[in-house]
Amino acid sequence: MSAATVFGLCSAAAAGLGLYGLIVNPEPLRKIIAFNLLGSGIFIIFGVVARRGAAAALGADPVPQALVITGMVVAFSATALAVALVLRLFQGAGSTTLDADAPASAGTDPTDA
Amino acid sequence: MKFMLDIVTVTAISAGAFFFLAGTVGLLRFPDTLTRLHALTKADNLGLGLVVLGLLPQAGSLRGGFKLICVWLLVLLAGATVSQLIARAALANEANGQRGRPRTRARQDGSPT
Amino acid sequence: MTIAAALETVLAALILAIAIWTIAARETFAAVAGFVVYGLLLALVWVRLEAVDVALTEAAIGGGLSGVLLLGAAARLRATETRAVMERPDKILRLGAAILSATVAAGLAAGVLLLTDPAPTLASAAATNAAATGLGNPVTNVLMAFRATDTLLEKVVLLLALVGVWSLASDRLWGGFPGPRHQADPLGALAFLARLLPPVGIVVGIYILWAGANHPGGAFQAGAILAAMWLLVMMAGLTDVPPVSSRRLRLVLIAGPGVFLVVGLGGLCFGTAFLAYPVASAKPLILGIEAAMTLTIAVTLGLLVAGAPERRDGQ
Amino acid sequence: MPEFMTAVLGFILAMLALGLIRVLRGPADADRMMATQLIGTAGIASLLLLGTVTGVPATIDVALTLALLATFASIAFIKKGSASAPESTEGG
Repeated sequence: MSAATVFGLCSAAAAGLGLYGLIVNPEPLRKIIAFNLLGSGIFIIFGVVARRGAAAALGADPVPQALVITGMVVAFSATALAVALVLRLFQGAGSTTLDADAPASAGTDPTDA
Repeated sequence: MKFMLDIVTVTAISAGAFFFLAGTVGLLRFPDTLTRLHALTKADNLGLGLVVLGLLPQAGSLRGGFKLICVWLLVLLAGATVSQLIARAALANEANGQRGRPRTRARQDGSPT
Repeated sequence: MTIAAALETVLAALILAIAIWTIAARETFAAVAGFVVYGLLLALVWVRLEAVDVALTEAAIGGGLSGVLLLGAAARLRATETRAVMERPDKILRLGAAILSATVAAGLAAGVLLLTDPAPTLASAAATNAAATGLGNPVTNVLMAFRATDTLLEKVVLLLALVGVWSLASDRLWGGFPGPRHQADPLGALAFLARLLPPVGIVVGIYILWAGANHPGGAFQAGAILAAMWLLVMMAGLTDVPPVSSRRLRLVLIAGPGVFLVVGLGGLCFGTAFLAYPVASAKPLILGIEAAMTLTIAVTLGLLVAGAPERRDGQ
Repeated sequence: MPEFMTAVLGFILAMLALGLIRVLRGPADADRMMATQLIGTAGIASLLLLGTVTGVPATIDVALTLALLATFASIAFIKKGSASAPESTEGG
């Protein structure tokens, strides 16, 4: 079993774990981390494809690599936006709970005052 | 000559590996946070230094060797500074008893492993 | 089983263990710590997969910036953890999620196993056309020339994300300073590091950018390093974040995509197509775009981590 | 020589795995950050070895980047205490 295959299987499992955490974890921040886990698993699978596409004295196919780099940039910006949203929710509602009928504690948003 | 260099490499890298072992054992076995810091600040940085020393003969180019040394210096600088900051944070937390939970609770605090 | 194969198995097992921990950990902070280590190990995997460019990106993002972002958020949200534990979904949902995730993972694994090896590749095409740009790094070629539109739009996405983060500020604070003001301790160890490290970091960042032409590296990796250095100086309290209303700041933010667009339109007017570089001046053009891009990326990433405006004044 | 280096690489990875136990068990956050820091050093060492084994000189640049940025998580961890204090008054 080649190196690419080992890492490919590992990343498939990581992606599955990420999906599970994304669904099950109640805390938004944990969901964000799980989402990153899921994404990184998919990225590694891209890397496996790139590695198997090695040709013309290149260690790996550059096109998937470029796609992964672009993907990482977008994933990071999405993460930053999500984190900012969660923090704002915390400011406004005093909690980060996502279920609608949960009693929200007193808001700490300066704009309310 | 080549042989001598290889001897240097093998000895230095083995010594480096030993210090990594020492650092990890310290991190695991030392009783409390501040003593564990010794493992972080001393053993590991020395281990990395020895590994770098061992890799220098194999570096090939002068630039490669220079970069190797830069890596070590950066880790030394960062490791020393950060460990001191971590020590301060640990002390502060012990003081107002936030996260510095007594050692006896370490196991409940534990992990799926 | 060769020693190298054993090594890869160990690495894969490690990554799986950390992934499980990141999901299963009780405290968010512990999960974030695990995630930082996860990013570090991924860099090793990328090197093993001969994708050093990606490894650089992973080291800069996964190892550095994501950690700062998530740790800061975890620290602020610590108060809400106890409440959230009570909202843990019931058994049925957990079981369903487990089944779904297992199916997805199995599908991906099957994809990995069944994929033709060697896979269909564009490597040879990229290699044969490398002469058109004069750059030796195939990944940079793909990013900046062959699929330049993707890269341009990716930078726009970065900007859009930043606009989204800014727009979360309450009306009263609009145009204010992002994030909390960090108190400076001029004699502290952190201030010492923040004075010593950035010069080195700037040199390394420029080196990574320059090396990106012919060796692994490039604008984004360099920008991420510069952003980290800027954040270090800000976290040490030696300088403050500029207010988001600052015009100079906004000019820097659009500099990279702006240059990119101008070059692209130039290709449309004088060349054959949008973003078609004249072969003679392809390399200087690309390097120019990358230089402008690095600056923009550094500032954008720094501000993305800094977060939404939270203060009206500099205090 | 490559065999030797790969063996040492595996050994250091094993040490890294043991260091993980400290990340998992804590107990204090400071211990976790510390372990992350130590794992960072081990990771840099294994990167350097890996680069020499696989003969990819550019790996040193990855190690250089890591050496620059490995500390940032810890620094954010340290700042959180002091930075979170004024937030409550500023409204976060």
